[in-house]
Amino acid sequence: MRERIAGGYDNFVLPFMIGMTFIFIYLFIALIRLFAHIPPKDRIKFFKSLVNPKILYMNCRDILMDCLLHVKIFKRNLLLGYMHASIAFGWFMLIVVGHIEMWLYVPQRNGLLYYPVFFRYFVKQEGDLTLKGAFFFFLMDFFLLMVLSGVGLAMYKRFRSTAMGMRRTTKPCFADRVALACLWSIFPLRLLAESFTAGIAGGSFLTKPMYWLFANFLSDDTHILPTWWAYSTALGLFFLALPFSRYMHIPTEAFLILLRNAGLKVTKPRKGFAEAEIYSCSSCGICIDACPMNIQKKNLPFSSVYFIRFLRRHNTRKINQISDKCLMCGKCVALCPVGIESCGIKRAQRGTLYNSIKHDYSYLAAAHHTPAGAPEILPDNITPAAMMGTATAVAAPATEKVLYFAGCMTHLTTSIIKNLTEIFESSGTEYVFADKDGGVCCGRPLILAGREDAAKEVIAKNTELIRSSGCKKVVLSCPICLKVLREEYNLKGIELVHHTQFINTLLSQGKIKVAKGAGSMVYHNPCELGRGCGIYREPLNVLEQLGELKRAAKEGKESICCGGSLGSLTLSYEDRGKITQGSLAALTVNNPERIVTACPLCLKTFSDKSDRPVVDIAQIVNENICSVR
Amino acid sequence: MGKFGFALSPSSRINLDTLDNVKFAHLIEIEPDVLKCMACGSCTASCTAGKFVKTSMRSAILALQNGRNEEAISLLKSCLLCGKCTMVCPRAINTRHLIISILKVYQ
Amino acid sequence: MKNIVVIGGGPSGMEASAQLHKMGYNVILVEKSPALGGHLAKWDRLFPQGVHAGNILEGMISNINGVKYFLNANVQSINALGKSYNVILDNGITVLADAVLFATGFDLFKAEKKEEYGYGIYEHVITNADLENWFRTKNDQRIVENPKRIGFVHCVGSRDEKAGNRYCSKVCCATAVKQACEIKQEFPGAEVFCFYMDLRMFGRGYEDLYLSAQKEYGVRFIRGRVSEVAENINKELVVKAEDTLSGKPLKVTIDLLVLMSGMQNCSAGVKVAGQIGVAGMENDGFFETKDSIYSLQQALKPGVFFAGACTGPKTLPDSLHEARAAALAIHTYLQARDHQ
Amino acid sequence: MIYQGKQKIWSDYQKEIPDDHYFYVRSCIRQNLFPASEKTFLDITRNKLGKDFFETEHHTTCGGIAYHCDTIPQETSMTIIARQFALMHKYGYENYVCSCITSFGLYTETLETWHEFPELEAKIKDNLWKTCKLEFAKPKYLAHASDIIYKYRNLIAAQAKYKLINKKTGQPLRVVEHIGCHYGKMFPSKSVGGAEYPYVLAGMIEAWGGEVIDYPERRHCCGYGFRQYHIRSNRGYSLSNTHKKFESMEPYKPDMIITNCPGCPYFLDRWQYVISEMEGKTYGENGHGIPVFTYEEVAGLVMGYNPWDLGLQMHQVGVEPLLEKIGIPYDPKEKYKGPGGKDIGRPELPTCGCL
Repeated sequence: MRERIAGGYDNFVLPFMIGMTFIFIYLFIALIRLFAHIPPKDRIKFFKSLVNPKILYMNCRDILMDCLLHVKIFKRNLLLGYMHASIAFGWFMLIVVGHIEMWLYVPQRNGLLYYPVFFRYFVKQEGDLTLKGAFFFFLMDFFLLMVLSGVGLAMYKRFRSTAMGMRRTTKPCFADRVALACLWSIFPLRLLAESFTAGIAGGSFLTKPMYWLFANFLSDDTHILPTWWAYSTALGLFFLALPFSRYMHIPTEAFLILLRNAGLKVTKPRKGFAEAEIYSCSSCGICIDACPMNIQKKNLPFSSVYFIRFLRRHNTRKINQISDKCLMCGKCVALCPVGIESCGIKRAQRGTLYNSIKHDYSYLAAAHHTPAGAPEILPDNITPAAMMGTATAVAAPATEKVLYFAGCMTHLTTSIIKNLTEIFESSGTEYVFADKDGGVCCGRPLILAGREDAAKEVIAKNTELIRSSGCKKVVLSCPICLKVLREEYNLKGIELVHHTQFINTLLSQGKIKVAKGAGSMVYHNPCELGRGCGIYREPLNVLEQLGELKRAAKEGKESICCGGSLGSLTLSYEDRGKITQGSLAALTVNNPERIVTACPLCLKTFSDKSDRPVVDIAQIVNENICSVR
Repeated sequence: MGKFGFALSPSSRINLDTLDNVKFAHLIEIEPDVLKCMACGSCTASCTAGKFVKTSMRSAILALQNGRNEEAISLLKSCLLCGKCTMVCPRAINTRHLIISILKVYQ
Repeated sequence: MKNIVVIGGGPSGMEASAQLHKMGYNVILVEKSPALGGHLAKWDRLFPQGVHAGNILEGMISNINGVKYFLNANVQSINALGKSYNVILDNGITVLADAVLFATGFDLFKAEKKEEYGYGIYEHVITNADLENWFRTKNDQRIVENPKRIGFVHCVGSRDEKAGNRYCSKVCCATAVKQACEIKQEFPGAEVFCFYMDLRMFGRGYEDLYLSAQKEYGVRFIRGRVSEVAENINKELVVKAEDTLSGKPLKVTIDLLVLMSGMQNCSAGVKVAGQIGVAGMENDGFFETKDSIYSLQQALKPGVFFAGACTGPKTLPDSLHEARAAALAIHTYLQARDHQ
Repeated sequence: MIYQGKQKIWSDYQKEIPDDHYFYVRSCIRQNLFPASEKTFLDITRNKLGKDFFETEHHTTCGGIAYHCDTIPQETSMTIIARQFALMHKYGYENYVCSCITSFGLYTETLETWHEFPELEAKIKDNLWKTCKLEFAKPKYLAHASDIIYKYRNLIAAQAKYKLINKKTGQPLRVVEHIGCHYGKMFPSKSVGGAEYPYVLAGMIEAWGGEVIDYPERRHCCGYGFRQYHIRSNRGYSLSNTHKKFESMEPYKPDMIITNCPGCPYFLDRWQYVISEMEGKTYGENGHGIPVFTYEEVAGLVMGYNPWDLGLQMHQVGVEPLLEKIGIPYDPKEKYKGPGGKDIGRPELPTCGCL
């Protein structure tokens, strides 16, 4: 194998080089801009992470698994996974192997960007095929075939997306269409170009037969150069369209993995980390099917993928419209193959709108928890002042009692409070009822509405109240409270559990025993409990001991929001009703007698629309307690 | 008070003739649910913040309709957005968004 | 063939006549005015869906084909004759009736009695009936072009001891809300206010009407009875009420005020019934029925029956149900009488 | 305003007013504030119209202000009233006429109460005998003095020298009529024209050539309101009510105000001065106030009485511009001269058109 074209240059590489130069300059500027918007503290964190071996390992693994092999998509649908992986991994390998060939055969051309891309044009095969040569020829044809098969599947998906497990796909924009046309033509053109030159430069199982085939009816070599021109032009155009198309995710995604592994979070809705997320979106459209709102076709334009597209286009009106409407159920985030935290971006966007709203929570200074009636449950040395949470309050001495924090919404579902307190008594759990007479909101609703500053005051107050109780364990009934207490409160040393977890522990410790008499049921996993707090196993564990647990159409992290979510600001009651019905339909596919949930909001929302009883896990447990202690 | 030791007392009357509806029209555009209130008072009765300080969605809507914008703000600025009122409203008013919108439009 | 005299040619009179005629009775329908239809003939559209009153009336009139009816006719005298009633009309006709049905309906409360509202005194105060007339004819000098503000006063002459009517007239709330929407259709730029004490939207579809008045038409509901109305120098009306929800007095200047006159028992009907000892109840003036639950169509006197608003305020469907029930009650009564 | 509509209401509130032979009782505060009004009333009725109006020095206050201020119980005021009626009976009269609106309201209320609660009447009868040894009696007719002038309005018009007409333009004067609250608001049927559109003063204005103007706040109280004015810290509220009335009548440009109550002319007159001091605002022409009269004063004016004999110099708002408008001659030098040419002093701060 040696150089065929003296000087290693031909004019047809120009389109490619223009595209390549453009994209390098573009990415370089974008990178600088992005870093400029990352808070300095985060920037330092990022650079430190690059030398941390543990994170380095994570980065490599994630880039391989997510960017190249698309493992997440594989898990979802094999064909869809293969489609993504074949193009990404195949292309990547073509580049790698191309470079290796160059290094091996024409090391003098090292550093020429275009050379490995158009390698087959510039070289010619001399003498007999060596084993080494045959190996590379084979690899190159193999990966080209792999990519081509992926492209073929992609074309097929355009027409029949359901075959790949997708009911709905994203509507491409103009730049997407241009880039897509280029992308689809790049590899067939490369196949043609390499096939035409296979007589000179050699080839393997794919290109050689193609060469012979064409040689039958193509008399001369005049078609070779135009084909290479076409190939180069397709590549060049693709690079030019790249920043304006969904394919920008190709360079960005890997970078996002680095940022994410460094522990960075969204601070601004459009700049910095968020920008990396925005450009990492491949517009694959998995979030469209994931979104519970899309039970109604009219809500399709409110899917996360379009939210991100409008963010890229700076369309503020649409951005606000979508971010206000989103339920924040987190399902699109859970299913996103790139792991884009679109809910976080939406929250940040709401912050730009609502964080400046003035509030007056000065009354909180006088707020105090009213422990369950009897004064004897107060430890002797806690002064009323301490309970009042006034300035003189000091952390009370530790107590063995658990603190029960029902939360605002739970006060609308008295069945939860009644059953859970009975379970406390049955199991001999001593507890202090923090908000028996109503308490202070946990702050999560404010955070969800983008009012972080207001939330801070509420959080500070509640932290003080919880700490002043002296309890080392807080049991919560509302997953909304649980999530914010875990994530935003500084309650080090205090264990925070949802009542599903608490009941599970009671059962495993044998403090209560239950009979398997609850009949058949299905479990609805509340958004904030499952996707929000990662609590999936405990409720199922409890319910399995109570009766026949039926499957729902969507479970676990794919559980469908009940429609009552506090996350959405503008979704109408009618539209919420449709979501509730959709969610109920998914829950009742196997016709359970009852629906069990573990969130007061879900309980109340479902109860209004369900054709069968909806109960909280605390109730179904309490009903089936057969012996105590 | 001047030399008389008394003065004209300000009218406590609601004067709809002098009402400026521009902001209210804007509010309706953002959150049309404001028109649906039938003043049942469920929101006020269930209010989390209302336990500590007078907080009332119903009174705030009425205050806006009567041109008492300051009063409306003072009735809502204590709101914690917990959403209980949304759950209890018989007219299914999107109270949280309405509250945010009122605070935003009138502040 | 048995004779039945039906007094009153409004919806319930017509419906009962049609039903009795179908059963094979000889029905004589007496109407004091020159046309059939009663108040329905003066109405434009009906709540809650806004069905055209004219269409309903046409259907009713075509239904009474074959019934003998006299227009411009009054009952001159009526007296019991054994088990029958001798009815003499002022057009010279005499009927020996086996049963008499009072479908005399209602009079609208005379709004001028509520002097403080200035009906007949201020130029732009009208009643619900006037407004319906305007909807039909678009002819009323009192309704200015493009009014900026329009007010509706609920409970005019209803729930009012001073006006002598303690009862609720049942239909005015729904009528007011319907008319508020309709006038908003006519004048989309106008602000519309409804002054109410309680909103009694009890029927099917009525609450929807109320919600749509709020949501679609932006009608402003003010919970407070109008205390007084005055005219200013521009002939606009200065309306005063308490906004009871705020606990503050309220003033608004408007261009048109519509008074929702309530229902009273028909005075002409009361006069006729008095001749055979059938009288209105002391508390509300409507005719006394045999009982208050089961026998609403029977009078205390045998052979005398009621249908429609003469026994209390009723909606149009209520009155039609009663008319059919009355026809059946008369039939049952006459059959039982024959068996004896 | 549709005049025919009002006429229909007036026809519903026709009050029977006897033509002659009255027992007349004066008003406590009118005797002080508008002393010439009652004198003029008696002069017109007795001397100009030749009617029999009897009064006795033995009659006292009706106790109305004390009653409305909750300082005496109802039974006390009723016994005082029973005594007045007994005096009337004693002197052989059965038609009772009072000069004061508060009294008129209280008399009407008392008579109605006795009618509804005969046992109370019996008790008062007993009280009267125990305290005064007088025979209990009730008037056959009860009238307010303005009812009498209303009744005689056409007789007065027949003898009138002047009409309520602007001499220069020939146009009728625009007159605001203000009725005391206790005249018709409590018992509309006992008033001429009812409570919503009272006719008692409107009838006089029409008969004497003026034009009644109707303004949105015509029903509103003058602002006196007993407890409001009597307590100094509440006076701002009293003033605000008067202010509201003037703001409401201002666009109609009234030439004068006629009242039939003791308090109203006083407050409508004096508060104009206070408002002009506080707010710098006057409601009449050329920076003057709007002159306020009692109906007797107006009757006297049209009949040609000397304005200073009618006590018009006691008004806060000067009456001279109005006198000139009507064409009534007056001697400015005589204004502050009392009986026998004695100087009665001058206002210290002549504002608000006080000449």
